[in-house]
Amino acid sequence: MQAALEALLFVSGEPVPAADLARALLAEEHIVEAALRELQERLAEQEGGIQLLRIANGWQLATRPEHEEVIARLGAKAASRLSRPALETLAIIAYRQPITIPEIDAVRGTSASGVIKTLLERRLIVEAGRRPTPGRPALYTTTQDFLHYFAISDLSELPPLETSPTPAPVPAEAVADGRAAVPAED
Amino acid sequence: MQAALEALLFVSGEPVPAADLARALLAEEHIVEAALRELQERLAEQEGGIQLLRIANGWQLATRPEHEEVIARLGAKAASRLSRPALETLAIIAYRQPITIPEIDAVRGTSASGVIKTLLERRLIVEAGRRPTPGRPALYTTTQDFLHYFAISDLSELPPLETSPTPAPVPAEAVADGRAAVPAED
Amino acid sequence: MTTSLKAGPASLTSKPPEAPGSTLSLHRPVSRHDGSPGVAPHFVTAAFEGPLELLLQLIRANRVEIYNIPIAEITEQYLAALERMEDLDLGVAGEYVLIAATLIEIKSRMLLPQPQLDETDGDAEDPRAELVARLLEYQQFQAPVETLRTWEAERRAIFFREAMDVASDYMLPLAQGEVEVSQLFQALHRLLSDAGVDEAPVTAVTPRKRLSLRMKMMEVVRRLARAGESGVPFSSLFELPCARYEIVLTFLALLELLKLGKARATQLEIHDEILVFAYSRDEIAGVR
Repeated sequence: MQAALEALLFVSGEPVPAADLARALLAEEHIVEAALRELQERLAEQEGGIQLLRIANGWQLATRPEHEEVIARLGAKAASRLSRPALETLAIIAYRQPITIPEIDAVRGTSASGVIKTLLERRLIVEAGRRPTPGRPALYTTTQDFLHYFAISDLSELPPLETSPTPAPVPAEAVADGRAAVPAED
Repeated sequence: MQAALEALLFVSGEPVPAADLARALLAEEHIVEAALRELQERLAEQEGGIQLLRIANGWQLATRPEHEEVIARLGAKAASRLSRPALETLAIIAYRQPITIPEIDAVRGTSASGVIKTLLERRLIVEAGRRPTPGRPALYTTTQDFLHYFAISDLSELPPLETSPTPAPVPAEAVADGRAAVPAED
Repeated sequence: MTTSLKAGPASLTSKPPEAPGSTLSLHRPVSRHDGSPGVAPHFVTAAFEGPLELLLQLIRANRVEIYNIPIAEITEQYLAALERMEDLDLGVAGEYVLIAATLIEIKSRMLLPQPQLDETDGDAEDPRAELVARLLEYQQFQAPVETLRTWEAERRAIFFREAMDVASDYMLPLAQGEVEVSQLFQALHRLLSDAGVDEAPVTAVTPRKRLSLRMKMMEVVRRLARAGESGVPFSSLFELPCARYEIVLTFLALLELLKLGKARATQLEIHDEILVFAYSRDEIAGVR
């Protein structure tokens, strides 16, 4: 089964859900999952050219990172890195999706519309409906390509936000402290 | 060296001459050739999913023949999905029909002719007359199968385009014509 | 970016404040504290990422708590950074001026004598509270941004391969009307309505579908062969829920198999389940 899995993953140019692999192998999904994990281990131990990743809700073969340089010399092209504003906007969308541009702008204190265009072009986000409020602003969500771009399997891998997501009311003590500090200012 | 070779061959979809591999590895060609043969043996002994083939003056990784059937079963599913370029082209045709290939290319900034062939084969589009301009380029429209594929009952169910890019939006009559042209399918 | 700065005071008068509620003007001269650690040119770089980013960087550089911003100090440094942006001819966008106005307003409110504490009075709130809340909300995304950046870098070190073209060997047009299909049609109708699909397209979809039909046929033949004498109920050939396309494809595969004599279907009563059998195990190889 491992050999067949390797062959299947080799030919498919995108992450393959375990269910699809199971269907192709006429096997049960949990058996396929186990075989995938074994294959993943075997490839890791072997330290060959490739590894098996759990990515974007599926499984996909990829090269191991230590070969980056050699592959680059063969002429593999990589997309340009995302700018910090783009990453920031993406992070806000990832945690708050679905979200509108005005809502993103409110968090960032600056306009995200140019960045949104880039993210849409790179298919890291998509428009997913509209908010039923005046002006019916477009709602944005992250995509499968987003997961793939960061090589994660699903959104639950994102680190938890440290503070509460809604604009936290300033704790009473902090306000009190703040006022107490006032006389100290110029 | 074997691991790096495997990575290199993994990412390239076509046969790679040993000389190119040697250049990427900053190694001498005869050493690379020897390593290739070792990799070939290792993969053969391992009886995994892939093998290393020497074809057309180059080296290429391929699946081992015993997995053909399983791959075909996976392929059946993959084939039922449209590639991204195909979907893009289809979207352009759906919104701008009837449209010629040069016009599609102008919107996508890349040649659509290969994709057009696929879409024609899958009967998602048909040729519907020719534009009475020099060269008389063929005009394409979407078909009934297109509607079925996307589970919509007619073109008016397509989500409205947000902005109107350079080519003017298709007037209602043109869309109606496009639909009327569909029965021309054999 | 160049770090050479023009000397002499610049003013922000060219960009009037846009905050409608603010009664303060940016004409107010800003004292320059040259060499002040908070206004090093690198904050100008930070400023490109937005006014809140600039503020956060100033707060960090001053090693103060967000909850307890020394507003006068930070305001001064913030305005100085804006001036430098102007000096460098970078232009100062409205959103920066908006935050500047907010800062100045907070500063002035904090300088005013505190009104009598009155619990029914909204004035009891720290003038900085709203800004603090915004900064906190903004700040919580900074750690994830770093995570994403790390992931991006890691991901860029690995490469994937393009899909191989395995979809080339199936073109199996089905001639229409060569098979008696009325009973199977009814079954398909039932199936489609079970799958939550409208019934209209059934007739329209039947002519000439060919994608991966051969593979579907192989799959069906294999299932029939496994079932042997007992046969396979027609409806169980379909794994619901599935795409309409799957249903149609399976259906067409079955039709083709019936036509080729590689399968047979029986039905005792008109509304009974149709049972499908393989004609012979030996036929399996013949499909390809």
